[in-house]
Amino acid sequence: MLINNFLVLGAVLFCIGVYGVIVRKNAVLVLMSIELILNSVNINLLAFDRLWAESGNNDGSVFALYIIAVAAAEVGVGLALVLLIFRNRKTIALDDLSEMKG
Amino acid sequence: MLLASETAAASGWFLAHAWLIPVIPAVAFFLIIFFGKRLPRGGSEIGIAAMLASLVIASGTAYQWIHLVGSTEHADAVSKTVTWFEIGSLKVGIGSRIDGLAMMLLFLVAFISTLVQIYSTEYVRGDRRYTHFFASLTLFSAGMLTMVLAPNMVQLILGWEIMGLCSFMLIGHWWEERANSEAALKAFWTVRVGDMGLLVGTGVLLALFGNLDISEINTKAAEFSGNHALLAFAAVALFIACIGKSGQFPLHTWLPDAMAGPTPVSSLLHSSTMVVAGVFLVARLYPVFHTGLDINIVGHHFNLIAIIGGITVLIAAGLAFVQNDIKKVLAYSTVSQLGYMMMGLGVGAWMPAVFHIFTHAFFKCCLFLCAGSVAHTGSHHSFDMKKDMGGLRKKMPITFGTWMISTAALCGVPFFSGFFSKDEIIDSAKGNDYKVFFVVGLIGAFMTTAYMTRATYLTFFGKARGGAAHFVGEHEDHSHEEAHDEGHDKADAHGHDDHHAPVVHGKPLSFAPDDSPWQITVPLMILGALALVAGYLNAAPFKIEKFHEWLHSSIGVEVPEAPKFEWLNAVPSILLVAAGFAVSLLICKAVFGEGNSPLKGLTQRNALLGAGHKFLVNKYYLDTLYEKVIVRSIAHPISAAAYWTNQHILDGIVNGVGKGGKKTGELVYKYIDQGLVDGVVNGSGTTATHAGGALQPVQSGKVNLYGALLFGAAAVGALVLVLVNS
Amino acid sequence: MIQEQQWLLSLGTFLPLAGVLVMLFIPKKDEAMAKGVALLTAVATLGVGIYTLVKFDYGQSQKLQFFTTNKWISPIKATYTIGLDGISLPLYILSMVITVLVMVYSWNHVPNPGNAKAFFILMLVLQVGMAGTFVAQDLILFFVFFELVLLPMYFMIGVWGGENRQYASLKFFLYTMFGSALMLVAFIAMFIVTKNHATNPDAANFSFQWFHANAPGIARNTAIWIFGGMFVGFAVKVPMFPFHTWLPDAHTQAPTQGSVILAAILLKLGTYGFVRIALPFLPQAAKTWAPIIAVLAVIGIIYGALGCLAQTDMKRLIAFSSVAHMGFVMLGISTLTPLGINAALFGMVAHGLITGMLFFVAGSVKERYHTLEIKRLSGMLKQVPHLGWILGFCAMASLGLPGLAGFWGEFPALLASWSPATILTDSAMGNHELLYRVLTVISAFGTVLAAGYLLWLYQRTAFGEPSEEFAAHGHDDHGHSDIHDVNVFEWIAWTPLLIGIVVLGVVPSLMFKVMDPAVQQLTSVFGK
Amino acid sequence: MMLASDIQVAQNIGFGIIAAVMVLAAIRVVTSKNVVHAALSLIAVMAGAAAQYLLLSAEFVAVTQVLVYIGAVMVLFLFGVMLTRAKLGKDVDLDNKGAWAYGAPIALLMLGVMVYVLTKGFKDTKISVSGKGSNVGQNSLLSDKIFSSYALPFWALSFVLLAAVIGAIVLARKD
Repeated sequence: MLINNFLVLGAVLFCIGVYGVIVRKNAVLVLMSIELILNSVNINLLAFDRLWAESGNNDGSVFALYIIAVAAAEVGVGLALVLLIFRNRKTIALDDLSEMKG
Repeated sequence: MLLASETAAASGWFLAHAWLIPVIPAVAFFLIIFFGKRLPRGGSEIGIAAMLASLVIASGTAYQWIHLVGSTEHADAVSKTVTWFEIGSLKVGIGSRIDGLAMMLLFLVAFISTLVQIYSTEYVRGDRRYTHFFASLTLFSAGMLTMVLAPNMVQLILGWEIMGLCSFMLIGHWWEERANSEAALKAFWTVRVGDMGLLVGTGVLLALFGNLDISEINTKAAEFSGNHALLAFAAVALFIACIGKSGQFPLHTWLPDAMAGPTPVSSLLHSSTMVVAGVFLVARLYPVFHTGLDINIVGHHFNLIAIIGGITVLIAAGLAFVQNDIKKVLAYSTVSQLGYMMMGLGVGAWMPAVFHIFTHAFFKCCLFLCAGSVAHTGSHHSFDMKKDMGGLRKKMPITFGTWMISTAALCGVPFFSGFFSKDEIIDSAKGNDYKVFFVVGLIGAFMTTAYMTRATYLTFFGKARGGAAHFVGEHEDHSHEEAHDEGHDKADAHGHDDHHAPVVHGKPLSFAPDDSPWQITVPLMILGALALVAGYLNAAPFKIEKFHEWLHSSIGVEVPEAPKFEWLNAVPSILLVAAGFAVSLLICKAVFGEGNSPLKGLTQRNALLGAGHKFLVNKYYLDTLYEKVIVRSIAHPISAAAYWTNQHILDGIVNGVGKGGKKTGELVYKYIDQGLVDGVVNGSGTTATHAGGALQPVQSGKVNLYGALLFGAAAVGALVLVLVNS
Repeated sequence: MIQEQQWLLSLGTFLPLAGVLVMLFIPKKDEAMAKGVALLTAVATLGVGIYTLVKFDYGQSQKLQFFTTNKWISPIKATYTIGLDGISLPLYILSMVITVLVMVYSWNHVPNPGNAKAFFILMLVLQVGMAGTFVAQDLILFFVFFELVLLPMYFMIGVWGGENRQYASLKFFLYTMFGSALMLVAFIAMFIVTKNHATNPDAANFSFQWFHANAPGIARNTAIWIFGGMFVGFAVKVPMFPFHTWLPDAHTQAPTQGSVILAAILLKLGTYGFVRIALPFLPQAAKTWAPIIAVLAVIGIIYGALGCLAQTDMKRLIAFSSVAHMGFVMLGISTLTPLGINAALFGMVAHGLITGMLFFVAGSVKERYHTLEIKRLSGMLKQVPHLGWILGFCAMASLGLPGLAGFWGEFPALLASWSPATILTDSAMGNHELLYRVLTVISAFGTVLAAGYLLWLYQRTAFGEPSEEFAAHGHDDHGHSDIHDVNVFEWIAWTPLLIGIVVLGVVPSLMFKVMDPAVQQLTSVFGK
Repeated sequence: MMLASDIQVAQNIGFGIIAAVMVLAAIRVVTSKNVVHAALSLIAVMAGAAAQYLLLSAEFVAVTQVLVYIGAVMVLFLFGVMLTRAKLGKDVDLDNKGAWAYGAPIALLMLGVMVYVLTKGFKDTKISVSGKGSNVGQNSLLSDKIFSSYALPFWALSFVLLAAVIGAIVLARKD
C-alpha cells in the first residue's frame, strides 16, 4: 500500500483545517478546525511510524500519543477560555474580540 | 598612536607644534561653555587669552616658516600627523601641514580673531548670551584654524563644517526673532547645498588618487594623465562647495542675509575669514582645478572658475548700489571681492588672488568694525544709512579715518594695500590672455569705487539724520527729501543690534572723546594701519616680492610668471577708480545733497531705470527663485507628495495585504468594499452590525486574518523552498 | 582562535534572564524594588560587557573570540554556537549600554498605564534578544534571538503606547513576522542546498562556520533566490524602502523607551544580518543584489528626507529620518567594499546613539508639553534651555556634522559608493560604476535635505519666543509640575550618549580599529 | 516482483472508503452552518482517523483516539457548544464574510505544495499494513519506548495536563 495514500489524506485534512481556521468566526468552530489539523498530523505520524516499523522504530506512535494528550489539554483550556469570554461578553465571535485592551 | 610623518622635528618648535594653534581655542571653547558663566567677564577673557596664545604660536610658526624658506632652496610643506583612523589601505591622519598658504591664513585668522574678540567685549556687552557668543567665536576660530592646517581632505571637511556650524550659531545669535533664525538657516542650507559638492568631490579624489592626503593629491594632480573628465568632475564638484562657502554666484544670496548676526560676526566670519574658505580650498587644491578645469591652457579664454568669479564681481557690485543698510553694502562688496579672488584663481593668478585674501581681510574687517562702531555709538544701533546716519565724520574721527583708509584700500587707490593685490589680479588677467576678465576687473574696480563713495557719503557726510542727528546734536530734520531709491528692505530697517542697552559703556580714547570706546577704536586703528601697509609685502611697483617668496611653493603647479609691473598698465584702473569716485560723488551730491537736482526721483519718473532699480532691489530675483520656487516646491508639494505616496500607496499596500480588503487604489477599495462586501452584508440582512463604518468589514475577523497570513506565508515559503530545492 | 572564557558571552547574554526570574517573585506593588532589581541586573550585564571589552583581543578582532560551540537541537542540526568579533562587539556593547540608560530614564518615566514590573521585565527580555542576536554564530540560534525581540517590543508598543497603539503594534509584529518567515525559509533552503552539495553532508549543521565553508559554493541562480528571502527579512527590519511603513507608526505610538530601543538597536538587527549573514555566505548573489540594494537605499535616503519635511509631529519626523539614515547604512553595505561596510557599521552605532538620543528628547518634550506638534512648540531654548541645546546638538549630530558620530557613517559611505567593489564594476558581471556614481551624487543631496528638515525642526521648536499656550504655563489642569528643564534622571541617562556621540566623532578609530580587520576579512570574499 | 499481498486490495478499498468519509465529514466541519452538525461531523472524522490507525496496525493509538477524542474531547465540545448557547439550528454568523475568498486559495495552495512534495518525495514508497512485521504494533514495545527514552517528555506532558486542568478550572469558575 502506498504511503502516499495516508500522507495525502493527512494533507487534505490539514488544508481543510487551515481553511476552517481562516474562515470560521465562531471560536468553538475554530477550535474544531484546529483539531482537524492535529488529527491530520497524527495520521502522518502513524504512517511514517509504519514505514520505519520494520527497523524497530516506533517513535511515531509515541509522538501521536503525546499529540493526543496535548490536544486534549488544549481543548480543555480553549473551551474554558471560550466559556469565560462568553460569560463576560455574551458572544464568542472572534472579530468582536479583536479589541482586547492591554 | 604612530607618528605618520615627522618632517617637522628638524624645522623648529613652532612648526612642529602648530597643531596647538587650533587646539587651544578648541579647549577654550569647552572651558567657556562649562565655566564661562561663572567668570567675572563671562568667558570672554578665556576666549581672548586663547586667541592671543594662538596668535603667538601662529606668529612663531610664520617666523620659522619664513626662516625655513629663506634657508632652503625649495621648502616643502612641513607636516606632522598622527593616525586618525585607518580603514584598510586608507589611512587618514590628523595634524598639521604648514606651508606658505597655511602659514599666511593661520596668522591672519588668529590675528583678526583676537582683534574682533577684543572689539566684541564692548560691542556685545550686556548681551544675554554674552558667554555663548564668545564660545561660538572661539569655536569658529578653532574650526577655521583646523581647516587651514589640514593635511588631508577629511580634516579640511571637519574644519569646514565646524565653521558652518558656528556661522549658523552666530548669525542666529539673537534667535528670538524669526528673521535672524531664518537668515541662519538660509546660510546653513545654502552652504550645505555646496557641501554636497565637497563630499562628492572628495569621493572622486579618493577614487582617482587612492588617498586623501592633500600633498599627494596635489602632486598627482599636477602630473595627471588619467581620466581627465573625472578630474574635471571632481574639480567642478569641489568648486560647487567653494561657490556655496564663498558666496559666489549663484549661491551668494545667503551672505547678505547673514548680516543679521552681530557686527563682529559679520566682520570676522562673513567678510575676512570664513567666507574665504572657498577661495582657500581652490588655492589649496590648485593643481586639481588647474588641471581639471584647463586653467592657463593656451587658447582657452574662459573657464568655470573665472566665469563664476567674474559674474560675481559684477552682480554683487551692482547690488551694492541699492542697499540702504551699511552692512549690506559691505556684504555685497565682500561678495564682489571674493569674486575677484576666484577670478584671479581662474585666470591663473594664484599669487595675487591669495594676496588679495590677505589684504582684503584687513580692510574689509576694518570696514565692518567701523560700521559697527557707527551703529554702536553714532546712529543709535541702526544700520540704515539713509535714515540714521550722515555727517558723522567730525564726531567720530577715528572711525572716519580708519574707514577712509580701508575704503581707499578696497577701491584700489594706489599705495593702499588693495591696489597691490587687486590690480595684480587685473593685470594678470590681461597677461594670461583672459581679456574678458581683464575688462570685468576694470568695470568691477569702477563700480567698487562708486558704491563705496556712495556709502561713505551717506554715512559720514551730508546732514545728520535720525539717530545720527541725535548723536551729533542737531535737531532731527525731516525736511530732507526722501532718497530716490525708495525700495529699501523691510528687514534692513530693524532687527539688528537693538538688543543691548543703548548706553555706551566703555571709555573712549582721550583724543577722540565722542568716538567709540577704546575696545572698539584700538582694533580699528590697528586694522586701519594694516589696511594701509599690508600691501607692501608684495608690492610689484617697488619690486617687493616677500609674499611671493614665502608662498610660491604652495601653488603646486607651474603658473605663468606675473607680468612685469608697469605704471602704464595700471593707468586704466587708476583712472577708472578716479572716475568712479568722481561720478559717484557728483550723483550723491545731487541725489542726497541739499540742492534740488533733476536726478532726484529719477527712478520713479523713468520707467526703464525704475525697472532696472527694482530688479536690483529684488536681488535679481534669485532669492525669489530659491525660496519661493525651489525650496518651497521641495518643502511642500514634493515632500507632501512623497509622504502622500507613503501613506496611501505603500502603506495602502501593507494595510491592503494586512486587512485583506483594502487594495491599492481607492477605486478598487470602493468597488470591493461598497459593492461586494456591503452587498453581501445587506443581502444577509444584518446591516446594523456593520454600519459602524466603511472599514468595519475589513477590520473584523482580525484573528482569522492573521491565521490566513501565517498559513499563506508558510505556503509561499514552502513553495519557494520546493522551487529552490528542485 | 581565542578559546578562553567561553562562558563570558553566555553570561552576558542570559544574565538578564536571572533578573527576570528574581523579578517574577517581587510583588507588583513594590515598584521601587522591581526597578532596582532590573536596573541592577542591567548594570551587572553591562559590567560583564565591559569585562568583555577589556578581555577582547583587539589585535585579532577579525577572529571570533570567546567562541564556544555545543550541541543544541541535534535533530535539526542546530548548534549553540556563539562568538564575538570586531563587527559584533560594538553593537553588543551598545545594546547593553542602551538598556541601562533606558532603565535609568524609565525610573520616573514609566508610561501609562504604569506597571513598572512588567515594563522592566520586558526590557530585560529585550536585552537578551538583542545581545543574543549579536553573538549568535548559528542560523537557528540567530533566528530565535532575532524573533525573541519581537514579542517584548510588541507588548511595549501595544500596552504602553500612544492612542493608536494596537494598530501600530500589530502592524509592527505582523510585518516583521512576515519578513522573518521568508528569512527562515531562506535559511532552511540554504542549509538544504549546502547539505546536498557538500562533500560531507553528515557534518552539515546550522553554524556559521558550515555556511562560511559551503554556502559560497551554491549555484548562483539558487543563491540569488535565497538571498532574496533573506533580503526581505532583513530589509523589513532595517527598514528599507519600500518596507519601511511600519516604522513611523511603531515609533510614533511606542513609548519613549520603546522608540529608543527600537531606533538604537532593533533596526540594527537587519543591517547586522546583511553584514553577518547575507553578504559573506552568498557573495555570488550579493553581486546581483548589491545594485538593487543601493538603489533602494538611495531612494530611502531621499524619500525619508522628503517624508520628514512633510511631518507635523516631531516624533514622526525623527522616525522618518531613521529611514534616511539607514539608507546611508545600506548604501555603505551595498558597495561591498571595506570602506563602505566599515562606514555602515559605524553608521549603525552612530545612528543608535543619535537617534536614540533624539527620541529621548522627543519623549521629554512630550512629557513637558503634552504635545509633539511642531506648530505648537516654540522657544524651547528659552523655556527649557538645556533641553533645547541638547536637541540642537543631536540635530547637528544627526545631519552629519564632522566631529560628531553621525559624520563617520555618512561620509565614508559616500566615498565608498563612488568607487564600489571591483566585482560590481568589472564588465563581465555588468558594469554598475555609473549607477553607483549617480547614486553618490543623489545621496549627497540627501545630506542637504537632512540639514533641511532637522534645522527646520530646530528652528520651529527651539528658536523664537515660547508660544503663548505654554509661556505662562506654570501648572496645567492636571496639577502636573511646571515645564521644567532636564532633570537628574534624564541627565544620567543622556550624558553617556552625548559623550559617546562626541567621543566617537572625534576619535572614530575607536571603532574603525576594532571593526576594520573583521570587515577586511569579510570583504575578502568579494575579491579586491 | 509484486505479490498479491503487496497490493493489498482489501486494505486499499477500506482505506479509500474511510478516507472519503473523513474528507467529506471534514469539509462539513468547516462549512456547516450548524454548530452541532459540525461537531458531529468532527466525530466522524475522528472515528475515521481511528479506523485508519487500525489499518496502520497502531491499535493502542487507535483506542486512545477513540477514548480521548471521541469520548472526552468531543463531549467537551458539545458541552462548549451548549454552554455558549449556540443556536441548535442554522446560524448565519458562523463565518467571516468573504473570508473564503482568501481562505480557499491559501488552503488550495498549501494542498498543492504538499501533494507535490509528497508525490515527488515518496513516489511509490510502500508500507506493509498486513501486520506481519515482527514488532509491529506491539504495545510492549511502545510502552518500553515511552517509559525509557521518552520518559522525560512523558513527565513534562503530565505537568502540561495538570496545568491545563487547573487552568481550565480557574478560568471557568464562576466566582
